[in-house]
Order: sequence, then C-alpha cells, then structure tokens
Amino acid sequence: MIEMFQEWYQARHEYAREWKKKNPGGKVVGFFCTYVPEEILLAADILPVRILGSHEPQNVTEPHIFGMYCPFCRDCLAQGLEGRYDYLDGVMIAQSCLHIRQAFTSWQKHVGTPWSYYLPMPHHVQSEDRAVEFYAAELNDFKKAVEDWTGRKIGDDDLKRGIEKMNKSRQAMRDLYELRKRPNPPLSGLEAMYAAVTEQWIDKNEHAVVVRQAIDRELDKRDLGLGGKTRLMLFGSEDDDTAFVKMVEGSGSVIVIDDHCTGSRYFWNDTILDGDDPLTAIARRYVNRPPCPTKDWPERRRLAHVLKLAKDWNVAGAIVIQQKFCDPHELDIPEQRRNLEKNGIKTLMLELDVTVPVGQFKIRVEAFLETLSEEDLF
Amino acid sequence: MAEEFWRWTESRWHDPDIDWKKGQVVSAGVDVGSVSSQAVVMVDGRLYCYSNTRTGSNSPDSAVKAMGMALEGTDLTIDDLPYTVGTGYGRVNVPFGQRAITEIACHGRGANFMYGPSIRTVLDMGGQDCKAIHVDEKGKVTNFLMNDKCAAGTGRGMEVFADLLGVSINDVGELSLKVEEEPEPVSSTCVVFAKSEASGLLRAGWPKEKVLAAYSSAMAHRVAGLLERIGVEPDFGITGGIAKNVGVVTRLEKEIGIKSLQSKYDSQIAGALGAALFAEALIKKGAKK
Amino acid sequence: MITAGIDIGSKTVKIVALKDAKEIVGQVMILAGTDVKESISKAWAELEKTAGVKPGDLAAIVATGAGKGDAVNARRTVTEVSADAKGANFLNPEVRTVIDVGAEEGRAIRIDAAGKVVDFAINEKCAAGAGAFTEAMARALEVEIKELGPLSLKSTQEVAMNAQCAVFAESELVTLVHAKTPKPDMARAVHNAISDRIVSMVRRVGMEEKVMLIGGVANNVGFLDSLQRDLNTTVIVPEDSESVSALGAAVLAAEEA
Amino acid sequence: MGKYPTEPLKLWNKAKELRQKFYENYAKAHDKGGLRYAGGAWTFDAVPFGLGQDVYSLTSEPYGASCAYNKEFSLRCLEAAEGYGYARDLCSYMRNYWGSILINEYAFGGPFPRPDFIWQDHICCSHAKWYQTMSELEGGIPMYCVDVGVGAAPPFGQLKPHKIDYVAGQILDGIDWLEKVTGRTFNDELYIEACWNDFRSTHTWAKVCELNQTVPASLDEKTLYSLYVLATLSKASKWCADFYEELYDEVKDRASRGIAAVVNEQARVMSDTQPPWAFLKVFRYLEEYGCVSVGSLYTFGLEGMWDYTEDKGLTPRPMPVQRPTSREEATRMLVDWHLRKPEYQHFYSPEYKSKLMIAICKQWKLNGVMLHYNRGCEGLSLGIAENRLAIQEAGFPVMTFEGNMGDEREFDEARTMARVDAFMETLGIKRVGRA
Repeated sequence: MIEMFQEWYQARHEYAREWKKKNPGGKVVGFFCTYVPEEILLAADILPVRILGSHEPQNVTEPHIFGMYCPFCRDCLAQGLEGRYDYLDGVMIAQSCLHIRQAFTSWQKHVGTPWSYYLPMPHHVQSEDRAVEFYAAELNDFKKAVEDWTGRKIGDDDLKRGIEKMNKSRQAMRDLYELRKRPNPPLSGLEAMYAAVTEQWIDKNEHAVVVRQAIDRELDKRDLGLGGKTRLMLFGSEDDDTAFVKMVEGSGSVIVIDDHCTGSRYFWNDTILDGDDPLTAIARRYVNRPPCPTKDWPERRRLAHVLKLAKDWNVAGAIVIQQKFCDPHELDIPEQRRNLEKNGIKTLMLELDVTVPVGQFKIRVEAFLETLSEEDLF
Repeated sequence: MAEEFWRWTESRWHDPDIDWKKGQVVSAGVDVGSVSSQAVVMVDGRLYCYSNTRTGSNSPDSAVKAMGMALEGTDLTIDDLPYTVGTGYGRVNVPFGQRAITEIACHGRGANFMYGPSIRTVLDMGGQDCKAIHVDEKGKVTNFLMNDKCAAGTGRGMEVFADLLGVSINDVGELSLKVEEEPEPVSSTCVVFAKSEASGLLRAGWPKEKVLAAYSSAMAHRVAGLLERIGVEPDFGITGGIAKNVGVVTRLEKEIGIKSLQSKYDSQIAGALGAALFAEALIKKGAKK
Repeated sequence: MITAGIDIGSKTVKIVALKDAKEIVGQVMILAGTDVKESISKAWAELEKTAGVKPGDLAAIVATGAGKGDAVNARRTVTEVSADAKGANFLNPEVRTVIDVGAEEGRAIRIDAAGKVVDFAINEKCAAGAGAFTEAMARALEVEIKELGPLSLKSTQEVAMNAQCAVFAESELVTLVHAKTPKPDMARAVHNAISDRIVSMVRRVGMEEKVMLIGGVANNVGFLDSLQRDLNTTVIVPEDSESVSALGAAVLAAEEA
Repeated sequence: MGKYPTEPLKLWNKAKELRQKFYENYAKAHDKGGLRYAGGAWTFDAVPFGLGQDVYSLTSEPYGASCAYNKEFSLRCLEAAEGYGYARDLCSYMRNYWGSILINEYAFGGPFPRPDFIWQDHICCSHAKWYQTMSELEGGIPMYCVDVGVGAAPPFGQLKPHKIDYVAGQILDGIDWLEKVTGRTFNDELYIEACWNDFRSTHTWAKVCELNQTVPASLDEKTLYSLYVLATLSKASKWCADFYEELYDEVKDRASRGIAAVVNEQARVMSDTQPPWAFLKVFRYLEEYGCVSVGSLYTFGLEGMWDYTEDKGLTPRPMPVQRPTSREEATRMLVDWHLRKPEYQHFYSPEYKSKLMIAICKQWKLNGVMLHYNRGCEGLSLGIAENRLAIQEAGFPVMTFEGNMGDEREFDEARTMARVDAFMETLGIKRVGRA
C-alpha cells in the first residue's frame, strides 16, 4: 500500500506517459509553484504535474541562470533542457519567487513545450479582498486561455468538479498527517514525504484512493517502533530530498510534521464555495493558504502557523531547511528560529544544495539529536 | 610526494605512575578525524595514556594505529579495553569501539575536563569543520554552530598555507607574529582564493611571516564572526590543532576581547578525551562490550 | 626572423621561440620560485642553453600569464585568453573551442579560423582552482596526483559529488573514504565534478568543433575522459599542452614584428 | 590632449548639494515638527506628499549604496547583519541598511534616524520583507506596502483594468491608512502636484539619457549615476523635476557642441545592473582604452520613462496630456505610468528586457556590452544570463563580470581588470592611455 508512493516517486515520468496512453487526447501541464490553481486544470481534465529537480549534478543551466540563484530552480530547468519532461503539452507558473520565475522563463524560451502561461498570483495576500478580487480576475483570464487552448468551455460545474477533486485529495493527506500525531507514528517521515510529493503529479483521485486504503487497511494498526525516537519537524525551502530525510531518520529520529510547499502547505486548506462563485472561491483559497514567506507580509503570520504545527505534533526539535540562495526563506528563518527557541523548541539550520553533503550534515544532525537527548552520558 | 609541511607531528604520552590493573574503571576513546586521529585511555577518570597520529585513507586501520600507539610501552592491550567510544569522521568505523558519538559532544565534554567546569564556550577547529559550542557545567552541549559553505577558518586553510610557504604547521603561528605591524588581512577567506592571493603576495616580495600574518588575521576574523553569531559566553576555551597556533589564537582573543583558558593537556586530544569520559559514564551505567 | 612568447604563471615560467611564425625552434618550462625576476632570467638562460636563442636575437617578445608585467624585455603583453586562442590556432587551424584548465583558473574560449577570440568565459568564484582542486583530492585519497587520472579509468560506478567548494568537496571525499567507496570511483567522481564545472563554461560560450584542451590539467587522462563524455565529442590534447599560451604569445609577437 | 573637447558638468555640484540636503532634511525633519518615513526607490513616493510639505523620506536602495561607498563602514554594517542571523547572499543594500540600524550609525553622521512610518512597494522578493525586518529591528514601526506584482502587460501593450484596480486600490486604502497613523488629513492638491512632478522627473530623465546617443557621448555612466540618483531619492519632488529640466538644457548644449565625457572615445559600451559601488574605478580603467560606458538599461530605465516599439525602439514617453483632477484619477494615472515602465516590466520577461537592451546597443551605437553579474541584487540580475545570450545573438560582444553592488568582499578587482583587458583585446581596441 504505502510503498506505492515511493514507486510513484521514482517513476514520475513513466506515470505521466502511461496516463496519456490511458487518456487519449488528454493534456499534461507541468507547473512550477504550488500557487497554481489546479482546480481549473482539473476542470479541463488536464493532468497537472509539479516540475521538480532530480538532485543530480548537471552542467546545462549555466548559460541560462547565473550561479547565485537557487540550485533547486536550476535543477528544475535542467530537467527540461535534458528532455525529461518531453511529454508535457503545457507549462505554467503562478507568480512566486524570482528564482523559480527565472527557471520558468528560460524553460519557455529553450525547452519548447507547446503551451505556456504566466499567472500573476498577488503577493499582498494580507490585503484579503483586494488580492482575492485581483486573483479572481486573473483566474478568469487564465480559464479563458485554457478554453482557447483546449477548444473546450469550462463551466461552473466543471470548476466545482475540479474543486471537489482537489479537496478530497487534500483531506486524505491531512488525515494521513493526523496519524503522525500519535506517540508511536505508524509511518516514517520518508514515507510521508513520498506520499506528499507524489500528490503533486499523480491523478488526484487515484492518489486519494491509495492514501485512504493505506490509512484504513495498513497504517492504523502498524507499529514501526518509532515511539522511542526523537520527534522532529522539517520546515523551510522546497525540500523533496529523500536522501537527506533517510540520513536524518537513520540517525535515531522520526520526522512527524513539516511546513514545505512540497509538504503540508500544499494541502493544508480547502477551496470553500459558500456563496462565492467558483473562481472567487478558488482565488480565496490560494490567498488564504499557509503562505510562502515571499507573500508573508506586512505581518509574519507564518510564525504562529509553524509554532502551532510544532506543538500539535509535539516535536522536540525542528530542522530548518535553507535551500542555498533561497532569499524568501533566508528572510524568514531568523525570526522563525527565534520564535521556536523562545518557545522551547530547539532548531538546527542546514543549507541544502542539489546534492546533500552527507558528511557534514550527518555530524550536525547527530550532534543536534544529542543535544535533545543522550542524558545517559551524564 | 614532496615534504608535507601541513602534517602534524605524531606524539604519544603515558603516565607510568598509574597501574590500570588497580583501577576500577578503564575507559577508552578514539577520535578518527579527517587529517589526524587521537586515542585516549583513562583509569578512574584520570588520564592514563594518549596518542596523536595521522589518519590514513582507511579509518579502521587509523583507529587501531592510534590506539596501538597510545598503548605502546604499557601492559594494556586493545583487547583489555572494556568499553570504547569512537568519535570524529571515522566514528562508525572503529573496529574495537562499542558506540559512536559526534565530535561536537565529545569536544564539549573533553573541554569540560581539560579546562574545568567553568567553561561555557568551546571553539573547535578541525581539518574540515569549525565549530562553536556552548556547554553547561557538566560539559553537555546546549547549542552549537558550524561553519557554512565557505569552509574558511578551518584547520585545512592553515595547512594549505603551511604547504604553500614550506613552513611546518607547528611553526606557522609563531612565525606569523614576527611582524612589526599587522598587514591588511587577505581579502578572501576562501582557501582556494587565499592561496592564489598569497602566491601573488609572495611574488610581490612579501616575506613569509607577513603573508602568514595577513592570512591568520583574516582567519581569526572569520572565526570571530562564527563565535559572535552564537555568542561568546565566558569562560572560553579552544580545542583542536589550531589551539596550538598562537598566531591565530592571539589575534582571535584580541578580536573577541576574551582570553582563552589554558590547559596542561594537548588540545588535540579533546575529542578522544571526551569520548573516553563518555565511555566511563556508560561503563558506570553498566555498559559492556 | 625569430620571435618569442613568455608565459609567466603562478607555478611555472614557459618560453617558446618561433622562426618566421612557422617553426618552433626553442621551448622551455621551469618551475617558478617565489622570486619571479630570477625565475624569468633562469628561463631565458635555459632557452639559450637548449636552443641557442638569446633575447638579443629576437625580433619581438610578447608576454602573457599572471606575472606578465615582470617581463621587462617584452614589446607588449597580452591576456592568456588571446594567447591561448592564437596558440591553439597555430597547432590546429580547425580548432574552434579552446579549453584551458590550469591550477587556479579555468577558461573556455570560442575562436574563429584566424585564431581570433569570438567569446570567452572564465570561472567565477567558488568554481575556482580545478588544478588546485585535483591536488587536494589526490591528497585526501592519498595517491600521487599523476595516479589520480589512470585510477579513475578503473571506475565501475558513478558516485555523485557536490564539488562547488574545493574544501567542502574534500570533506565529501573523506566521507566517501570512510564509507569504503572504491578509490577508482571516488577518483572518477572528482573528475566528473570538475568536468561539470568546466563544461558549464563551455556551454556558456557555445561549443563548436573541433575542441582542444590545454593547460596543466590536460595531461590528466581521467579528467579528459570525463570531459569527452560530458561534451560527447573527442577532444584534442596537444603535446606540451602547458606551453600553448607561450606559443600563442610567440605567434602574436611575429604578427607585431 | 584628447581627440575631443571636454569640460566639467556645470550642474555637478548642485546635484551633489541636492543629494546632501535630502539626507540632512530627513535627519532633521523632527526639529521642525515634520515627519520622517522610509521606503524604497521604487515606491509611489508621490503619495506621502499629500501629508504635507514637511514630510521627508529616506529611500533604502540609495542609502544602502551610500553605505557601500565607505568600505570600512559598510563592512561593519554587513557583519552586524550577519551577526543578527541574516544570510550573506541576501540583497546587499538591505544588509548594509539593516546593519546601519543595528550599529545605530547614520552614514551621514549621528545615530540612525528612526522613521515614523514605512511606505513601501513590493516588486522583488525582498522589498516588503526588508521593511518587515526593519520594523522589527526598530521595535515596531507602522508599515504599509503596495504589491505591484500584477505581471507583465501583454508584451509591450496596455495594462488590463483589473491590474490597475488592484494596485490603485491598495494605494487608496494606503491613503486612509496614512491619515490614521499620522493623524493628518490628506491633501489631494499636494498629491496631484507630486504625481505631476513624478511624471516630469521620469519623463525628463529619459530625454537626458536619449541625448547620450551622440558621438562622443556627453556623459559617461559614472556621471549618470550621480544624476539619476536624485530621482531614486525623490522623483515626485518639485526640486528633482526642476533640476532635470535644467540638466536637460545643459546636456543638450554639450551634445550640440560635441563636448565629450571621455576625450579619447573610440569605443562605446553599456553595463547592466547596479555597479559594484566601491569599485567605480572599473569605469576609469575603461578610459585607458578610450572606452566609454554610455549608460545601461538600469541607469536609463530605473527612473526614466520610455516607450518601446519594434521599429522606433526606445523613445522617451511623452508627458500625459493633462493633469489629473481627482485623487482617484491621479492614482490610476500614477499606477499606469509606473507599471508600464521598462525597468518594471522586465521583471516579468527576460525576453522583453533583451529587446530593450538590444535597442540600446543599436540606438546608442555600442561596440559591446559589459554585464555585471551582481550577486547583491537578485531582482535586477534576473534573467541576465538570457540577456547575454540574446545580445550576442544580435551581434554585440558581451563580457560578464561577477561582483556585488554593496558587498566589496565579493568583488575580485585584479581578476575583473584582467577580464576587461581580454574583452578589449577581443573588441580589437588598443590602449590609448588616459588624457
């Protein structure tokens, strides 16, 4: 059951190609940021797949992106330049950080995916209605663009179908995360990461079904003996680095919660219709979701959110992931750490690159875990 | 290979007045670092013997070599050791070890022994990493910070310079102090760039001591930055090979305005010492091979 | 007419003497001490001894390299970029891409049929020191620098290595050592890592066949192997690959005179 | 004696005085019961003018640059920011600025003058966060920030109404907010006047830069830096608009008389992004080759208002036909004016930026381009590698050099000069020495 997610993680491209075989004429759209309103793509029966890196060293992006931009963005672009996403019919981004926007614009110019769209997701999400009105109008333009491209009208019923599909998938993932609150979590952080990340490119219904089955038939009674391990939280920049998570959990800890765009932030809240027209409801959902730090102003609302996660999932410490050169998180992390430490939660910050320098990191992680336990030594 | 100026000289020591057979608890620690390895044996919490050797490309052998050298001239053998804790890069590859603990914890504990329980901030400069460690009165690590990507300020940088200038690593500190006035620090703290910058200075006719002074102060400044990020809570002590480099230490003390504690022990054995102390604690709690 | 080019680098001083811009009549390379002036005169003396060519006999001298300013008898100085281009063009007019990998710097140069520079890229900070890098890695692996190349050819598996920073890469390697990774695979990883950095630069200027590799690291068969696989083409390595800059300077001197 | 006549710019000292006065006025604002506010060079600074004539601002980017000029001061600022936990690769203006607060030293003497409120905009990832942090460092300062991230106009076209609604709406909300936090009533007359001055300043600056198409160039980029800065300080002020009109007349006269900035001009280049401020000597070094940097999209476009068409290329955008008459109209005009600014639009499309840069190469008659890969500003370095490719494709040689506008630790002087030598060789330009 649960191992399905790892298979999906490793065979992401094969899955998409299979999907096209099973859905003749069906379109696949790659997206660069989780602010992309997948509801609308689903309404048009498009398969949205998140474009992520492969964590391998590469030498193809240097001509396109100057070295001070985050390695994750370059890794993403490299996937396109190396033809690994050649099955995409379209590619799009919802406005987020400058780094990933650059990967998108270079992709547009050099990868040659037939259709592309830049969707200006507002940054001033705390302006509430101003942002919602604006985004709803942009979503309307976007919907038209998709209609022109696919040659098919997208009605309110289609949108509602897309919304329902997204919400079901989100609910399933939240229930899966709920299990990790247990003193003896029935799944490892690695398994949870596989489940969370694959939700971003597997057909939502299919993914939700497997999550449900895993919860009901397997996990509920499962005992991995993780009860005694030090409970950790992961948060910060984009992070789907399974090698890193393996190393951390292999050092005597269990990761029980995260705040990443590749994790909980993706499915944390639903699109709620009550009264709103579908597009406004969708706009409101993305404006109100747990924000990327680049949109978290003038107030720092992520502080409370991250602290609440740490408390609700009862973690002893948090590992703060800084994707090298990721400015939005660099602007967030110092206050996040002060806030957690102030509340008795120790933190360890690590700067991630495309590949993990296991050597240096293992020492830091083990030493961090020692400060959280190892009383038998004194 | 040409003469290796960067290499630390190997050494060993043991206390002939101690008869380990009469001791209650014999505990051992071995620190297999990237460049050098140390082994320590303690009897009832007293230092019995230690060694300071070079790490080979095979860490199990290096661990055995280090312990073997420490035990030279004693009637104690590796097989007699009831419990050994390994630390350092090769901590998991100690054939005769029962447990692996990071060098951060071990240096914290070792410094507590070497410098006394009043120490609160430990600076350890190893070959690859530079660590600022906060410890409590028991020597338990409460917080620590390690150098970021720019590994400048690690022992490695000084070794590269020793090699470049053809000065033994043991002498670079003294030599760097033989300047009338302090030169501008080298602008780049990156080892690679500092090296090419230094070759430039040499070409420009700078004497060795002046070049060393310029690098030492750049290094001290960089390390001071690391210490300030975590905060220097007195008392303050330095472990690892760099503690022996008076050139860096005096400049560092000047920068942070705090003198570092002195110890009669070899600062390079702090990690192995901490490991042996942990082994002792574990033995007392019933730990066995 | 005899002209000469002198390349004053951080590690060596090289001189090439050229007859009528056609034929190499003298060639020396000496290790540079800390006193540049002394090294330079040693090099000239060596040239006289081995080729019977004295500075006095020369129609023109052009200097290049980090220490080019110290060549008092040079008519003018040129950058290594132009010198490399001319030198490579002299050796093989079909070369359009020159890759020069030295101790502290790496360069990729695209040239035209006349050996004129069309575009060039020099490594930025943090990607520096391919030569210095291999030395450090050889030390960490405890093998002679010249063994490192042949060793990597015995590799049977790819090991990814994060090699932006030489010092961190070294501790990466130490970790691999402790993980008991076979030496040949680690050597391969080192060369792949450098090759990735160099190839990134080559892609920046845009690779055009034929490709020539020069500089100290050119003699490293392991690096050459990684480079050829990354570029997916055969790379020409001239003999005396370290003297190509000096040769180019000699050619430019002939154009001056 | 050089190949062309030259003479110092008459308005040079006036420009310096105006800059000095700006920073003094801010520091002294409270003495006369006035108000101080902080905001970026991109902000809609016309708005706070509606609060009265005694409201003075400190614009963050130029202030950060002022810190960077002074290596010793800058280093202490940068290290203070790092000590507080902020990463070394963040915007170096921002780190200098925070550091100046942390060590409580004003680059122009005295302690750092705490602002009464923050009026900012958000275009790069750092703009709003910059002040969020500043507010924290200063123990809480009321902050308002306008998001201008509405995306590109359909390449080179008009902005859709909802985009203008969003930004204008935030500004109108912001005006109510300003009244609340300052307790003052907002004066629409003053506001409309300020908007008009903004149009004048940015329109006239473009006209000044256009004059630099003449050979020899009347102004070199080093000089342009000292002049464009006034608009980054206070583009909506009467003094700035008036100065630029005066400047236009003098530069027009220089151009007509063939007065050169670099007397041996034999080659023309442009740069891009903010220069490494502590190393403007790079431009002096170019003069040894008789090479003049005539400007950049950055110096022309940051505070200059241009139109672009495929056939005409870049032309100064004409002034609006008539003054706005109401707060709402003024706001919509202001938003439309700025959101269609090239330096704003290219945040969304490197392709658009490349077109603009290639237009400069042609219209300003350049031999080559020197791109500053600026580690200190991810906003303006955005897409710079793509620009390099496009400009080369258009047939103009490009050299790149890595550096940092505000963190001298990241600039390698020797290697950069060596790179300039190599570039000049590829352009076939021989050294002529400085006259």
